[in-house]
Amino acid sequence: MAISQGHHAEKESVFKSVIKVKQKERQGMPAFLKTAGLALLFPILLLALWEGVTRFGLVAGHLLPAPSEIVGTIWAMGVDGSLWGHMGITLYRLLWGFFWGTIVAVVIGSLVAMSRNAETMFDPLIQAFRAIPSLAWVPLFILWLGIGEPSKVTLIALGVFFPVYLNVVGGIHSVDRKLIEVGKAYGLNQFQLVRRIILPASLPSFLTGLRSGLGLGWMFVVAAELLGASQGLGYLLVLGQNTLSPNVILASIVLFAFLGKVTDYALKKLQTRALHWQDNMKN
Amino acid sequence: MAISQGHHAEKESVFKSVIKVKQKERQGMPAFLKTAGLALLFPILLLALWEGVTRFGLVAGHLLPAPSEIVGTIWAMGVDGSLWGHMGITLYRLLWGFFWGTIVAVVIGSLVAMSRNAETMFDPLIQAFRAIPSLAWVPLFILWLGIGEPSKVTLIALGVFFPVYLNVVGGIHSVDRKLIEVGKAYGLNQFQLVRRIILPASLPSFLTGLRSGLGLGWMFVVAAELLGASQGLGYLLVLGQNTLSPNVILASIVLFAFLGKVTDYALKKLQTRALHWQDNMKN
Amino acid sequence: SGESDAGASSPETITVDYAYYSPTSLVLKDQGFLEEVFADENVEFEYVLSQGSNNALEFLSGGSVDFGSSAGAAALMAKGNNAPIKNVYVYSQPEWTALVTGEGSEITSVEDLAGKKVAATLGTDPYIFLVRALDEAGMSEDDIEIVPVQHNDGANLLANGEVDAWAGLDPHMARQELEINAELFYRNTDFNTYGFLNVREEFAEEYPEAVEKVIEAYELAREWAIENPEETVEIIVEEAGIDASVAELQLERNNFDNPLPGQEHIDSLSAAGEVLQSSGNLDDTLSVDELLDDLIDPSFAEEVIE
Amino acid sequence: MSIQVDKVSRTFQGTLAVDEISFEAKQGEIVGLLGTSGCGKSTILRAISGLDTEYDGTVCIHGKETRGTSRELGVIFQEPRLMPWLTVIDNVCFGLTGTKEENREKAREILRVVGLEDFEQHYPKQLSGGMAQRTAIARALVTAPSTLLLDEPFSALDAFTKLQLQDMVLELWESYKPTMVIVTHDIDEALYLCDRIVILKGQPGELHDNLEITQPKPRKKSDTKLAELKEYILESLDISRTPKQRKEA
Amino acid sequence: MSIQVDKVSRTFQGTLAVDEISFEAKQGEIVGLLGTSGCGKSTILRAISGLDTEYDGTVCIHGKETRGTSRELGVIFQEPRLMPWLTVIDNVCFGLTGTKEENREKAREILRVVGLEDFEQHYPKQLSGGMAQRTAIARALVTAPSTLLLDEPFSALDAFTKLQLQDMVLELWESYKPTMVIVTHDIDEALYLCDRIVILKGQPGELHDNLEITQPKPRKKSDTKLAELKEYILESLDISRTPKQRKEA
Ligand SMILES: Nc1ncnc2c1ncn2[C@@H]1O[C@H](COP(=O)(O)OP(=O)(O)OP(=O)(O)O)[C@@H](O)[C@H]1O
Ligand SMILES: Nc1ncnc2c1ncn2[C@@H]1O[C@H](COP(=O)(O)OP(=O)(O)OP(=O)(O)O)[C@@H](O)[C@H]1O
Ligand SMILES: [Mg+2]
Ligand SMILES: [Mg+2]
Repeated sequence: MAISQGHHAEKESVFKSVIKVKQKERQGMPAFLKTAGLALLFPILLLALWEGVTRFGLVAGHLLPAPSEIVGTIWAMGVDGSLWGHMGITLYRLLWGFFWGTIVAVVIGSLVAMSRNAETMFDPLIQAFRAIPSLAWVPLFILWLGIGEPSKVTLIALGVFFPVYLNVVGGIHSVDRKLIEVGKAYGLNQFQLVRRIILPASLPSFLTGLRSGLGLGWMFVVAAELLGASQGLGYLLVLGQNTLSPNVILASIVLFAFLGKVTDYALKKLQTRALHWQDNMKN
Repeated sequence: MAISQGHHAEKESVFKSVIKVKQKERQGMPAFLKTAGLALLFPILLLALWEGVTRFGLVAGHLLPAPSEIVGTIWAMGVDGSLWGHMGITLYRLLWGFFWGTIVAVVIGSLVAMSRNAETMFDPLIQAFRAIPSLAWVPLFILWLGIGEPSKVTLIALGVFFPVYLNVVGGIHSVDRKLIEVGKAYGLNQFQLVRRIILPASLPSFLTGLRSGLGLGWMFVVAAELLGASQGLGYLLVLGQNTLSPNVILASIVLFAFLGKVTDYALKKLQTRALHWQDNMKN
Repeated sequence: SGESDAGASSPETITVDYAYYSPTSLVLKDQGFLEEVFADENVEFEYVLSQGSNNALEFLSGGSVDFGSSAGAAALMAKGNNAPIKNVYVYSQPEWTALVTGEGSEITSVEDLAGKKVAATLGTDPYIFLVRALDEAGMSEDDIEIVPVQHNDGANLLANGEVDAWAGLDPHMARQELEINAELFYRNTDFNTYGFLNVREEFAEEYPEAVEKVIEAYELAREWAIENPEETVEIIVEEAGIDASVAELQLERNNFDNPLPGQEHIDSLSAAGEVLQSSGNLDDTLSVDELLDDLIDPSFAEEVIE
Repeated sequence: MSIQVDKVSRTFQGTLAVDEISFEAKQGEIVGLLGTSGCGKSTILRAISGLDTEYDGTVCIHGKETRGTSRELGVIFQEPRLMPWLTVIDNVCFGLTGTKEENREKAREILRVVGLEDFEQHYPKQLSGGMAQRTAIARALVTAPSTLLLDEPFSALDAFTKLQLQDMVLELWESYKPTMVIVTHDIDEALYLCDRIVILKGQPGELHDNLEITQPKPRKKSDTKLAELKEYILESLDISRTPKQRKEA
Repeated sequence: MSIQVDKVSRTFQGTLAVDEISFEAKQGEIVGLLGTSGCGKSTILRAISGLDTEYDGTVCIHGKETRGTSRELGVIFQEPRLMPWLTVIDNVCFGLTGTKEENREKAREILRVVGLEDFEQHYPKQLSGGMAQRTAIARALVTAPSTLLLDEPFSALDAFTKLQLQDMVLELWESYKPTMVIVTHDIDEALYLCDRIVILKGQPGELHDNLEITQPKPRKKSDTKLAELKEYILESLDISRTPKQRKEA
């Protein structure tokens, strides 16, 4: 006994739909170009403006060097090889910090979101710590963990922790009870519930948290690299400030923006991938 | 013509349910005490440990002053009145920055989430700026906006902007298409759709974003108060670092934590209030 | 001096800092004098960068470094907060701070500052310098408007005219001199506190001979720097990534003559201490003289420098 | 307003879901859409409502080709789709534009009709399935739209409530004669309410039949003519299956 | 496994929703729960399933009082409740514990039975209402639980699909005689499937009747005894309304 519907799709209509798909593909090229154009519009305008005001001396070069000069500085660092060292070590610290921060946030966040007792125990303290600025942690970290790599990674992880934690808790709290009940009806235990229903269902919020966390991780890099670093983008920034070289400051800002964008782009791709099942306006 | 169900609730069963409600209320008191106990457990343990290690000289006082000493420092500031100045001005800057950052984030976030063109135009740039550390903005703000209050408020607003923006966009993207269609079926225009469906439906994510943003706002306070402030918690922190007084550093950290907690608590109350309609595990 | 049986007198690793504001430390690191002095001992060295005096002192307090370079006044403040450090050597007498205005400013003397906006970084040497200069001119902080910012931001504020004057610090100051023709309208070498090499008290007690040897290496570096100014500039340029002209100017204002902590340092610092106390940066219930007594310990250097 | 559906097809990711469906609902007519699950009834309704614009073919409303939503149309979706953050009464008021007091008055009246007068302050999560669906019905009807699209409005309701709401719809229809398209699984319901029954079948769905029912309303359930029609419809739906499948079933 | 529901009441925020309901489902029996919308059918099912534990009274499964869920129970909810991030086949596999290949095999088989073999890679958002409900049915049945609780499983389905799935449920029942409780709005359905019909009425819902049906299965729809019963049930539901309301209706 089986129910099934006849497949009466006539040749004609199948044909039609094939044609339509082709048409869409053909339209694709200009659409792609248009997207790229739009995406580049603002950055290019901004750059042009910037180069303009510095070229024509509207802003003194020692305050705001022209983009070309900054590119030159970065280029020089690339040529003498120091660029890769700075970028590599910062990226390494960031990714480790991100990794650990995320793991701890997911564990504690799930616990807090799932159990009222855990919430009353941990949440108030975490919320209080959340407002402490990255710079304020520096002396405490020097005191507790010294100035080695672990200390730097931990500080970055701390930064990543907060937004991820917040979004994990918020996400889990807004998971539809109806879906959780399905899991319970199948006799899943607490852990399975988290893994099979709550995490996937709170994935949108979690991924937003990851992106937020990554951003905060980047912010904490500077503080982390005050813990006795002699390489890295944060070091570069502070160095630029200490030696008053706007070139170096802006080069480090540009590199921060660049790496930040690249890492965020990866997460954004992941987000689109992981959420293709969402029934929202875009999918 | 009306459909209605008979109300056969017998006296007895109404009576029963009244009794039950009473019982629940009676159980309330110890439950409340238990909650408070749990909530205070960790902070008190932490404080005791801290006071202990410093009292018994396990950690030298110049590294980590005892809590009692820090309370003393704060008390002294309270007595000479400077405490209120520091807290007041910082809170004022933070709230204004929070206000503006949120408004701008909601406007741009809604725009970006609702229109693909806006997304390709603005999003990449915003994502790139997101990784730039607060300290790096300081020289740029000095250049552009000088060192007045507007400049400080703007810097804090910038910090608040990013998480709120991210959560607004993420929240809107995960609004159920089904609900949006209801609005469309009623002929709502884009603006009405946002106001009447998209914003309430993405409220959970938005509120998480607000809390994240508030946290980042606190982080940006230090950077903002590097812009020529002579009062405020961030000023206090930097002063403590420059004059190497752990007392002042820790007092400022404690004040950050305290004010951060208070402001976050307000938002959390708002969150619970505003989301009571959610069909989740807690409600 | 310096001789001892290998192993017993030195720890396995010694962590020293280096800082762009201490040319000697850069030379020391670059030329490997420490390795040279400790050649017959099995000691490893770690070099940690200090971004500023407070950074160095934090590292010292936390035990992250054994030797740290800081301004004398900063060391005094740290001592006032019970930091367990000793000053054992003076790496230079730098004239790293002065009062600066923009090109063509009508401010030519400290008196002209009355009612003007002056950028300074609270608690640091330039700030102390400013307060002492005001004091000397019979004025006080209340007569001007201090804009508390970080050193680099102060330089920028001066450059774009947001403040009228700035208590400057090298190399920012040298750079502003060269780039915007900033004028150093008030200079006073005596109001600069010295470049102090500090050691952790614990380390000094445990390994007094190692302290002497480090000082020995610092002496080698100091002499080398005096003899090879061009190479020293090169080292600064390479390490700190600043322009050669800036580095030259900075080095010019460093006096490497008297490495032995002594009375002139105590005098300078007790004057600075008073200013710090009256401005609330240092607890005024403490006795500056006692602090200095605790802080400055020339005995090690005396052993080495004869 | 009249509705003309002309050769409407819809393709989802390269798969045809609905294949050139055409039919017409005249001004004031009640049209029933019948068909097996997944044959494209909701898809067609979405095309008419203008919520979906990616179909091929044309939909004319009041003789004018339209692609896009309009306030004139009231839609009841297959699921209740209540706003979870609004109470029952606020959900019902959702589409109303008058003053708050007026809206509430209207909403209260219709809530009484659907038997939810005691639940106006409840949130959707506190409603039973049928109560939620009744709220959705009330929300669509309270604006008295000139065209109504109903996607299985009564399938979540028990026999009694269903009968009563059917009567309510008929009463409403008599009061101002809106044009209606009702998707339903219930052949009796279609026969009771509709002036015309459009039968879809297959996957992709194709137009199978278009029957006019001329019996005057209100009709009796025991009407023999209707019983015959029911027999016919049941059979015609069954015919759409291949012999092999029929044997299996 | 047998199910005993004993004096179950449920209060939501001080309002009684279900009032002291008692009935029993013997091992292998199919019990139908009938009642008007909002009278507490789903509430009772949630109590039996253990998803709700805040009721008063007791529920005994296999003679043992239980409060809490168990793997033995299969539940079909009133809404499909599919995991939106899983494809149809993964949704069906959700409750299976075997190896991936085995699970897929079983799932494919049951998807063929509910007529969704061509849609196994679709996501819930790509399904029609009836298809989603069929997926949910497949998900509950694939684990062959010894007790099945079905909350209006077929209400979103067209007449044909419904008949076929009813037959499928009967076949399943014959194969290993699970105990079932079916909430339904469709009196015919209840008469066709059930050994016992429990009728609730009112708000708060009270037990109104408990009928045993002894006719052997499979039953004919045209059975006169059943037609009589239907008449009786319709009437008994109607009796619960006050005379005034009846006039209004
Ligand atoms: N968003 C979508 N993406 C892909 N396929 C879809 C989508 N929406 C509908 N379909 C397909 O279109 C077909 C018709 O769906 P539709 O919802 O119109 O059915 P229906 O006739 O309303 O069925 P039911 O009676 O079960 O509600 C189905 O095969 C379904 O898989
Ligand atoms: N979470 C809840 N909070 C408050 N009231 C509730 C809740 N769940 C159910 N109720 C109330 O309980 C009563 C019975 O609901 P239930 O869902 O059991 O009805 P039902 O018989 O399944 O109706 P339907 O046939 O419409 O699905 C209703 O009046 C409903 O308002
Ligand atoms: Mg449908
Ligand atoms: Mg129900």
